[in-house]
Amino acid sequence: MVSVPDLSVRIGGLQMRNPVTVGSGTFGFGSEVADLVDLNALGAVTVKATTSQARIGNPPARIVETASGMLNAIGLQNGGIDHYLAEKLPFLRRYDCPIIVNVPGENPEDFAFVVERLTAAGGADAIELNISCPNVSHGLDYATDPRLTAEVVARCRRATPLPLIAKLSPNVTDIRPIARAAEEAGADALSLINTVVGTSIDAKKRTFRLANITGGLSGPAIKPIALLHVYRAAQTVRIPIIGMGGIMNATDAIEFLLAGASAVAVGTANFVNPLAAIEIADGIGQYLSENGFASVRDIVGTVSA
Amino acid sequence: MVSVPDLSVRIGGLQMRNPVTVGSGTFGFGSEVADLVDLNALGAVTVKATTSQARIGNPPARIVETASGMLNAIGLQNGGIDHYLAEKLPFLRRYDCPIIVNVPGENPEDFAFVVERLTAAGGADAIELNISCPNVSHGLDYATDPRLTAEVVARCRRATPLPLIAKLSPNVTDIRPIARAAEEAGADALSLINTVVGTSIDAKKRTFRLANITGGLSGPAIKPIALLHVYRAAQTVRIPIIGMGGIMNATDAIEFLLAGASAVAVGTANFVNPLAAIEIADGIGQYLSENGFASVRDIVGTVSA
Amino acid sequence: MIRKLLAPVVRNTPLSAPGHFVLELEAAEMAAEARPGQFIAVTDRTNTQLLRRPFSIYTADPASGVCSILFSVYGATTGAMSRMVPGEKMDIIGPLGGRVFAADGRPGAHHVMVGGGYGVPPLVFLSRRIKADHPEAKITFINGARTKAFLVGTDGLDDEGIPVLSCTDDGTCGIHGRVTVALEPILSTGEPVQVYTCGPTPMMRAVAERSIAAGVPCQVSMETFMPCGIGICMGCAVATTDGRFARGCTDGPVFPAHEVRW
Amino acid sequence: MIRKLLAPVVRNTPLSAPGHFVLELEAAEMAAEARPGQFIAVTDRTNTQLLRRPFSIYTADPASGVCSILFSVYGATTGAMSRMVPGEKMDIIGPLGGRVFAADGRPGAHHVMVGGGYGVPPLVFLSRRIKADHPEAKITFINGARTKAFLVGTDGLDDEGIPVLSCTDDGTCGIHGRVTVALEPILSTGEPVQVYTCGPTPMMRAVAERSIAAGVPCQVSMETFMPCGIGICMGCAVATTDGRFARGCTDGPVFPAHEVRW
Ligand SMILES: Cc1cc2nc3c(=O)[nH]c(=O)nc-3n(C[C@H](O)[C@H](O)[C@H](O)COP(=O)(O)OP(=O)(O)OC[C@H]3O[C@@H](n4cnc5c(N)ncnc54)[C@H](O)[C@@H]3O)c2cc1C
Ligand SMILES: Cc1cc2nc3c(=O)[nH]c(=O)nc-3n(C[C@H](O)[C@H](O)[C@H](O)COP(=O)(O)OP(=O)(O)OC[C@H]3O[C@@H](n4cnc5c(N)ncnc54)[C@H](O)[C@@H]3O)c2cc1C
Ligand SMILES: Cc1cc2nc3c(=O)[nH]c(=O)nc-3n(C[C@H](O)[C@H](O)[C@H](O)COP(=O)(O)O)c2cc1C
Ligand SMILES: Cc1cc2nc3c(=O)[nH]c(=O)nc-3n(C[C@H](O)[C@H](O)[C@H](O)COP(=O)(O)O)c2cc1C
Ligand code: FES
Ligand code: FES
Repeated sequence: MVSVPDLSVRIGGLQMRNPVTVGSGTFGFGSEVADLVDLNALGAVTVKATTSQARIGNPPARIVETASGMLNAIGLQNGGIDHYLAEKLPFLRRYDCPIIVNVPGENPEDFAFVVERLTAAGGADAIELNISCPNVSHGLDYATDPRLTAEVVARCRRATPLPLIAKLSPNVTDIRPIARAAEEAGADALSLINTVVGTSIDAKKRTFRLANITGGLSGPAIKPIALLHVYRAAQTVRIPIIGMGGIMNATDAIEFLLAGASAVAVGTANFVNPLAAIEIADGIGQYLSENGFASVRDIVGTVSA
Repeated sequence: MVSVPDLSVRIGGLQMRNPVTVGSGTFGFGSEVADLVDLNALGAVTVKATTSQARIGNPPARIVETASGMLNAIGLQNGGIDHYLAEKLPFLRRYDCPIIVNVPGENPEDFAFVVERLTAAGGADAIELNISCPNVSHGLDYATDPRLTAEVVARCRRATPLPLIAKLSPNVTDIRPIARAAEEAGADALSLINTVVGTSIDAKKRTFRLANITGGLSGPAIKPIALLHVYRAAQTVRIPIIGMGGIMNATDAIEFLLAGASAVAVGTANFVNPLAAIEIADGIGQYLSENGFASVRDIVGTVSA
Repeated sequence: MIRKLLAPVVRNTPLSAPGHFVLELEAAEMAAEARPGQFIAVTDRTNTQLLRRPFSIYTADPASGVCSILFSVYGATTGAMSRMVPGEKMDIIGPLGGRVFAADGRPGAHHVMVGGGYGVPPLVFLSRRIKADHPEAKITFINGARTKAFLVGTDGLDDEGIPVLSCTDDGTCGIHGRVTVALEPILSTGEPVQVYTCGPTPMMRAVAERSIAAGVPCQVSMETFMPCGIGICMGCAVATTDGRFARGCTDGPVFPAHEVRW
Repeated sequence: MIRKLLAPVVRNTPLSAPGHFVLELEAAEMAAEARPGQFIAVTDRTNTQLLRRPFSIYTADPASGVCSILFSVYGATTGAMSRMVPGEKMDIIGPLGGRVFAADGRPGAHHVMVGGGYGVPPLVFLSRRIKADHPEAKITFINGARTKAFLVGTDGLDDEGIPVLSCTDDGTCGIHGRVTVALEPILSTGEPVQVYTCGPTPMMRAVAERSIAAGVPCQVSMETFMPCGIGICMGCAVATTDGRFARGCTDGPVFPAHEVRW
């Protein structure tokens, strides 16, 4: 046994007290679960996608369960950037926990508009560019093309000094050129994976189960896919990676760290157990002491064949 | 209740007594399970990949279980085309069940060589071009590029009059241009999906679980991904589609038919229940009578929003 | 306050209706705080299913610290629940639900419950609460089912001064017909009626439309699929008349009938 | 012949070793046909796990039509198996295994079993078969474990004329040390010895190497992960000295020691 291991990590300029945050859209704005979860025990809170204008989202059904996973097609329902700054931010600022704001956009200017507002208003400690939401443009998005990825990241880079995290899509033939494009365009970090595009059909009714037809697959079912994308991205870029995709417990999280992620995000697991993220942070600490590591940074990317 | 429904389907020139075959590599060469399964009750037997030369395959571990799925990296172990014709074919020909031979290749000529041998020797009733195996070239394969897909299909088209089925990969940004390329190059049908590339890590040992590092994900976990690829491909091409990916029971199979597949293949399910394919064929018949359909062809592609 | 707990099973009682059970749990704080219309989110810890399943609170007794739910077996979660035995612990989150049933405060108000299937439990909880708070309150409970065998949850209410009007589609018990057959005459009595309804969507819609037409206030408890139950997934969207989507779990599950876009 | 069946549980007996059970199944044909070294593939029908898990046949009694397996609880499948009660049906495929143990036919052969952990059950089956076929046969059973508590499966063998040499790493029972400590002297007696081994790979490897060095024939039962057990997945690769990969399930599980590439 060694002394209490150091769980802190830096993601670009973002200092986190432990390597565990939550997946955007799976933890609301934090306030919803403050009864159950001590937000200060999180490495960071990543809030739901926030857009330039309010979005009402997709009609129901928006979520269906699948084998060891779920499909969602929320459609980025949110109150918009002004609503976030006025209604959500003040509550979060009562906590001493960094805030990562997830920002989708319809074009580079739209992204940059929200990024600038957030920066000017001190509404975020880091910004995650959601260039990979499969539910707004049927799964074909900025993060499926290196050029478009670079375009959005470069534009937002000019718009803020805050740490910029590019959230990548798994719905690509090869994630490596896209990861490289984001890095070269000035991203401070990458986060991956967003959901895997899929669908569900009701054989009895002979209809699609989701009003949106397609949805994003998340949960344990996609962990093997996510681990490989994270490993490949980590082999490709020098900037840190926030890994996610099916993390349900500390062992899952450690697998992502070993694959090359410097931090992890817990998504779908929050729906089953809102305490998952903090329990996972504890579990990582335990693993480190049991295996004699002084810092979580000592295991990042250390998986061997 | 209507009279016994017609389960027969045509896949290109291939006549099947029911729409259920097996996934290549998940049913051996049929002989292994002949004790348990009446091969004549299958719509067709799709045999393990057969290459120009024998392949010893990858070292163990080759398979690991994941949440509602499994990863495999067999590495196309097989005795080669001559061994197939001499040792495997005679047994299969004792049955009155069409044979689909799965053919991978290292280049168009290599594909064509096996296709020609099979054609000359009467070793197949249809040929499935495996241009999508994620375990031989690290998941980047012919079926990830429309041009390469067309090249292989066109070359094999010149090599045989037999029904040609192009087996497509899910590891692509958009399957539609690839499906179209295969059709335009002369494929009589498409089969999809092959496995989804992924990996698994042992947190305790800090190693990859597969000797090959990456493997192909199959089983219920990938069904939502497979259903969408099949739906999109069916919206794109006019040739019939053999749908597969996580089919465990008749309801799953019916979902693929509704999405636009004219037939289905049962893969991983064979490992749990070697009788799955014939039980599924029966289940489809039951569904048709219960819902008053005279033919399985009446439900193909009929899913509505 | 919302809590996540492993609640010991006190009793798991099969009902006469096939596949129906009343599961009693030891959960003191919840028994004290639960309000009619609230629910708990349950996970069968075998992990055959990923997401929790919501179940309305049927009884909550602050004295004994026992809460119960009434459920019927559909799939894996309810299947596992049906096999639970006293002493076993059930992994639950609750009490959940932001906006719940609000008892009509008007003097001489006639509280009319219209329930069907698993919509009955929360209404039983509500009517007993109202009766406890206002022993003189006038309450009528309309319970609808396909057939007699599936009329569950309302046993004993009559004796507690809560008259039950049963309606069956096949006439095997009580009124032969839909719940609206029993509801219509009450809506036109001119009394200060308040309708509270929970059950299958088509039933609730019919009840809501009849009530609105009669100018009678109506509260509906929307039972959409609820992946998280705590307001963080946005998966439980309920279409509202302002053209928006509300969260069934935290903005509901109870909505004024006129706010719901069917 | 390989069959897929729902076999009724006859008895499920916990052993003294923590987490160990002997599960007896009613499976007449299998009891009649099973040969030592064969196994069955089990699925816990809760579907928490996708693939079947292999378990060696421990006893097979054609008279009663009962087969049994001896298992220890690791994860979901063995966990579910440990909770099975008489009458419940277990979904199994078997008997599986192509090449099995071949009893040494040489006159005066000394059959030496070397087992550890879940490698013990098939060897107990084998030694009893040999004894039944050749009451005069000379058999020695070496059973190794970390500590006394985990020495399982060999109870009663001594009385049946099959002497058991126990070895424990911590010396809490029998010989203090590895199984090889008990094996070495036997290998050098000059008798016509045949070694049959099954257990953890490091143990089998040591036993195989010692036997080969002493020029003694040795059969090893490889227990690789077996996704299908029937020869169709190619996932159970065993590296062989001809540079190829054999299938553990149908080309094995038993291999001549000199064919295995460790
Ligand atoms: C707010 C709320 C309160 C609820 N309260 C109760 C309650 O008090 N008692 C109760 O018994 N149930 C209640 N339900 C419904 C309950 O959540 C479902 O019965 C439960 O999800 C079934 O889960 P399962 O895993 O057993 O079945 P699943 O595996 O989820 O479903 C199995 C099969 O049954 C079908 N199915 C599932 N649920 C239903 C349903 N509700 N109606 C018709 N078919 C269905 C599915 O489509 C599937 O085909 C409530 C639901 C909500 C949203
Ligand atoms: C041919 C063959 C014969 C076998 N015969 C027997 C037998 O007679 N009795 C018996 O008890 N087992 C036997 N086994 C092993 C048995 O198959 C495993 O114990 C079983 O797979 C455990 O399944 P599970 O779902 O309970 O655990 P899993 O969920 O598969 O594993 C749970 C955890 O335990 C670990 N684990 C799983 N299996 C083992 C193992 N064998 N050793 C160490 N750690 C493990 C896993 O890595 C995982 O971390 C045999 C295996 C083979 C290949
Ligand atoms: C209901 C739901 C809503 C989500 N909303 C967003 C979102 O608004 N922005 C985003 O970048 N990712 C969103 N995601 C993706 C998650 O942040 C995460 O990348 C993905 O779910 C994989 O992680 P998981 O398997 O742990 O859930 C959402 C996921 C779910 C399940
Ligand atoms: C162990 C294993 C081996 C496979 N081998 C092949 C192969 O040789 N050729 C091929 O085209 N597909 C191969 N596949 C892919 C399957 O045919 C099928 O496309 C895929 O597994 C998805 O179906 P499933 O989820 O029902 O298994 C293999 C799959 C598995 C699990
Ligand atoms: S159920 Fe998740 S927000 Fe309502
Ligand atoms: S276990 Fe599948 S081939 Fe051996």
